[in-house]
Amino acid sequence: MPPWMSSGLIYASGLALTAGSITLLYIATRTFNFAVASMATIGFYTVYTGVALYGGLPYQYFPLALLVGAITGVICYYGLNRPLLRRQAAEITLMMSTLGYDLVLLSLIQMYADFLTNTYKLFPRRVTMSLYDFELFGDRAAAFILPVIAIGILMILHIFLTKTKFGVAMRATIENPVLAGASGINSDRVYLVSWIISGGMAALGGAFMAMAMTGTPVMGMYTIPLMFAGAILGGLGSIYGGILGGFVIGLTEYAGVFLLSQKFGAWVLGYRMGIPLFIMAATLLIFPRGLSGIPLFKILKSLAGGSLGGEKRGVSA
Amino acid sequence: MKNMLVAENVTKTFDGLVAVNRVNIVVKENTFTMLIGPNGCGKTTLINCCTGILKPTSGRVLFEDIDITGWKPHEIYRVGFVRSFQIPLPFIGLTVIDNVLGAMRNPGEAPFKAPLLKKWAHVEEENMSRAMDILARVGLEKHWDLPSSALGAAQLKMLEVAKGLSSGAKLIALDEPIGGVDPASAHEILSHVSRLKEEGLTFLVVEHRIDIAAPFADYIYAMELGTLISEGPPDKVLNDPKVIEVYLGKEVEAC
Amino acid sequence: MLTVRKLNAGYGKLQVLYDLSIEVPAKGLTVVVGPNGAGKTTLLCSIMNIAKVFSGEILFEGNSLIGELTHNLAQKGIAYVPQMGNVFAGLSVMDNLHMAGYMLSKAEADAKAEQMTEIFPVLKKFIHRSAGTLSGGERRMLAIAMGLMKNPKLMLLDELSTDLAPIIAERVMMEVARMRDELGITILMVEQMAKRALEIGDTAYLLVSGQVKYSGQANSLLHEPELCSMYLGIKQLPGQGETKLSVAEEGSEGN
Amino acid sequence: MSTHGHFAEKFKDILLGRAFHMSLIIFVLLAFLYFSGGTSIILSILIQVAVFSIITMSLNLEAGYTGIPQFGRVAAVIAGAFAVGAIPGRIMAFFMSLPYGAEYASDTVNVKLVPQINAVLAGSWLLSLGFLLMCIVIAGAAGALVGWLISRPAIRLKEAYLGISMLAIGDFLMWVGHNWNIIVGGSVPVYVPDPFRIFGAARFNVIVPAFFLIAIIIFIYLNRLVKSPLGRNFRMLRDNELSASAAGLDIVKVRTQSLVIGACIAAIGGGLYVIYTGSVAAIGMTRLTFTFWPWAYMMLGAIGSNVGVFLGVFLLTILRTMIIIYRSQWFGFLQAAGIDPLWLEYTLLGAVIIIVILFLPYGLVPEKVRPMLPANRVKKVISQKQMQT
Repeated sequence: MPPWMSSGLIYASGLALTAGSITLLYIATRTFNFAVASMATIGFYTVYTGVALYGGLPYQYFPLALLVGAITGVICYYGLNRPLLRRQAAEITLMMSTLGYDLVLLSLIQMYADFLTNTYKLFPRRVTMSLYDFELFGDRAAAFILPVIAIGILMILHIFLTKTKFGVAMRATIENPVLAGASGINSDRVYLVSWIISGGMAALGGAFMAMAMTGTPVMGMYTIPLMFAGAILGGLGSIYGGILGGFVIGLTEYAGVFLLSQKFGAWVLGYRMGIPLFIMAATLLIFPRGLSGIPLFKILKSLAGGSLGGEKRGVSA
Repeated sequence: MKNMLVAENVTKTFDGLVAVNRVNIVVKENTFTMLIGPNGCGKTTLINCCTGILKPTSGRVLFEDIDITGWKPHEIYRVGFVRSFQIPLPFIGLTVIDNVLGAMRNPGEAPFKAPLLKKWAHVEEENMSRAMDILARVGLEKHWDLPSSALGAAQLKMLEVAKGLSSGAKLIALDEPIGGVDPASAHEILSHVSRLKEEGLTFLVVEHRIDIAAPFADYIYAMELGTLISEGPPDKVLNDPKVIEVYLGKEVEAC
Repeated sequence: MLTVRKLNAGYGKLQVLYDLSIEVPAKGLTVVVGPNGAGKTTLLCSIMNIAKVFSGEILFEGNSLIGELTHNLAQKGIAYVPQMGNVFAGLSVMDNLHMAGYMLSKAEADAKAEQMTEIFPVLKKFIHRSAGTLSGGERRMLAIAMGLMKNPKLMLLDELSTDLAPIIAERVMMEVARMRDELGITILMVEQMAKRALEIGDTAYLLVSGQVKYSGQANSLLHEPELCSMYLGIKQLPGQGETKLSVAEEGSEGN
Repeated sequence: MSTHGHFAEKFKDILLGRAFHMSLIIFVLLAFLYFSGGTSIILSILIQVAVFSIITMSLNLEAGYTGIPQFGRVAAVIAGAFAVGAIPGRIMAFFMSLPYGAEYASDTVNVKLVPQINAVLAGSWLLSLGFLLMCIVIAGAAGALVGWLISRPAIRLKEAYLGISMLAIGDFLMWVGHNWNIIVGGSVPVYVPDPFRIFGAARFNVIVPAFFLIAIIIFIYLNRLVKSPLGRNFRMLRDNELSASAAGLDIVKVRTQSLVIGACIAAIGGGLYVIYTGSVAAIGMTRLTFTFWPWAYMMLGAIGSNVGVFLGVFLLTILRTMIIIYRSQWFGFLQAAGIDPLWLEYTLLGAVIIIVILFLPYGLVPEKVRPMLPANRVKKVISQKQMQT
């Protein structure tokens, strides 16, 4: 595998999870979660702390990252999101509130990085996680493992949402909160679980992305536009769309930069962020509601069977 | 009487679903024309097509013989055709009088004139004086300086009418002006409207509380499932078996 | 079983119901009829805490329901079948039934779902299709099945006959009557197909413009010739002479 | 009512108003800082207040009055900062027959060029003043251009989509500046010629009142703007787009007007900021500093009230400064663990946003709903009406 492709796959898998996390939370609670940025960074630092202090492979700490991410999600739900949802706050207010939470988390991350530096004499502000990886088929193992994990998570999520009672109840609530309530489904619990899953996915996504890029306290902060780009590209209508959108954005960033720099020279590297943002802008200009506005995507979706969320929330209401 | 509004074969489909199907209506000048029909029969969609909120899939809309099909709402507003909304949408961050003034034009809307009070104050004063007259006509003159968020439901409905009047509109489309208003206020609202009609305005009113509204109407169109099923003066339409069927179900014989 | 007293309710600022009082006796079928926009659906929505209750009392088995979260109401044994949005379009028919029986155990839900597919064979045919692909009538059947899944003490049915072919509507009505007779479920039904509903109902209320205009025996209400005119809101139908307003007053006193 | 009673009433209103209480708190805090830290602290607070109140007022115009989710405030600030970093110096260089092309921004050349320009500027009052005005005009023009460009795609998007797109544009501009050396030197900051060099050591003491003056002019301008039919159009758009359109507003035009005016002002703020710091580092133009902080200032002060914005900027800037000054005294326990208490600035920022959203949804000094015309003119019209009836 050429290096751009292996890095691209790793990075894209991470971006897919974070974009999926944003999408899931948006369709469940109408909240554009800015805090995904810091949740992703927290996921990275959880894994980094594990390998740096206790040794082993990054992969063993992934479940821990999931857990920590889920906890940050739960805190945000109870402390911030639930009161606002009850108040039926506007979309922009919900979004701003997660921004506030994100900044608080960011300050804690920065302090934690200081703490690691000072107490354990580590260098947590420029981390190359791929150093802790092992080699597989003459390449970085992460390039094979992470996409598999991402797909695995997607499948688990799919099974959860289609085969378990609570998962189906989640889809039901997301589609029609009124009817779900009338059926006795506690929407509070559905939103809580959405935050748990979405927090976990965001943290894991961050841990993935750090395997391809330099891990820093502000890595989430820098990549959040790309995460949003992925979610918006996916149309914010279905969680599978979000994951696909994130993956496309991540891979085109690496592939695009590689191809363009071969053609035009290394200066292109500096504008790597422009490529995914350009894709997002172009998509939005043609389809103001993202990929799900494209008929082709609708066809794919109907082929894939009933997907999470449907096209419109409360179509029937 | 000349025709104010003519809708010819207006059709509107949403993703293959036909909401309005080849509907023809004519609103004559200085009438109170009513559009009735059960929920979801396409009344509001038709009004939306006429006022530019939606674009009709096919058909033509003429206002005073000008083809206004597919125009934007603010362009249709400019030729003298305005509408109110079923759920009042006041500008909650503005006072009652500013809600009305907002529908009047003023040189102070240009960015370079706006900071210069002298350039627009005299026009604003004239407008305000006109706005007070309009508020008096709809019975809101005492509340002119309240934030519009402080008004009650019936007052908000009248504010919608006032907004329509302030533009100097010739035809005002009212979407359920008495929906959600208690019967006493509903009578008051409709008497205000019919007084305004005497003054020369034309009204196209969508309403399904026909028990209260029908006595005020000059002409009624009845719709069901996106098509017109009856039209004529109130007596005729309300006794039309097809209309009674729609409103009562199949059991006309029972009565 | 269910008592509503002096209820004022609506959405946001819009008030739809005015001082409305109704009584739903246990194990009976109470029918609420009335023209479009009378507030029938809003009544059910206020009971389920979906609409906003401004003032008044709602008592279920002696306990107040005001402010109870919707999902707790379901757990108390109140099932609600809305007129619109009554199925989960993105879920399969089977999942819809299971969601409706969310509070039942797995075995109970399976058995109940089995029973439903026997009552409505059409559901069996489409059991793994997503509900969004069903036709209007099939959706309605599913919605009713979903209501029955809940083993409710009190069932709130909103306009069951909408979208149904007359024959099926008839069957659905019989099914409702059977639910009352055999299962002893208390039912509050809002219905447009007034004749059939009143024939099978025990108690009836006529709602006009958010107020009770008539209450009493369902059958006797059916034999009131005024019903027709009340529905259409015409004070005088030709050839009918004067309206007996006294009847309406009697009715409201009867509450 | 007698005139005397009227004034007493008004005075009482002011005394009981939140704005007055906030001003008192600010005054007390400033006095405290002055006695414990001296003039330089006060001046550095004031300069930040001047610059950021300009940026935040522009945000308030777009977000507070027009309801646009402007999460890309930094884009316009960048436009102003880059324009001031790139253009006026080059114009000076051109007239002084110095290199003004791509090489102007290269680090080795720029470091020698700017002192030469400064020397010329320091020699002439007129030239310095002209240079300052030129900077402001260029910054404003660049901002207006960027605002207009952003408004083109922006008119099609709604709510959060619009917010995210603007945020992405802001980030992208920062990366362009960081990588494209010939604008403002890329990763190496370029110096900005200093129109205040003429004051020598007293430079700082002059910048503060000068910038404050500019901020006050903008404050007056914006207050007049929002108290005009145009301001009413903005508010109509904010309150309800559909209804505004049905009331005859061309919403595309009104939105564009707000975005262009707002961007123009924000860019002037950006331009002043780089004049004050003396250099432009593209990487320093982050959305944290120039989008999120202004949002916090605005939300704390009040969405839709420029007085509130001013007080919000003041209060938070003081708190930020206090964290910096007293970090070792108050947060010694953090320092003991090797943690830099400066990160508390982020905590403060995040906490302010959260607290305001949860407990003060309308900010400390909420917008007052009043007619657009000045009160005395309104009174005249109304009393005329009452006489008629």
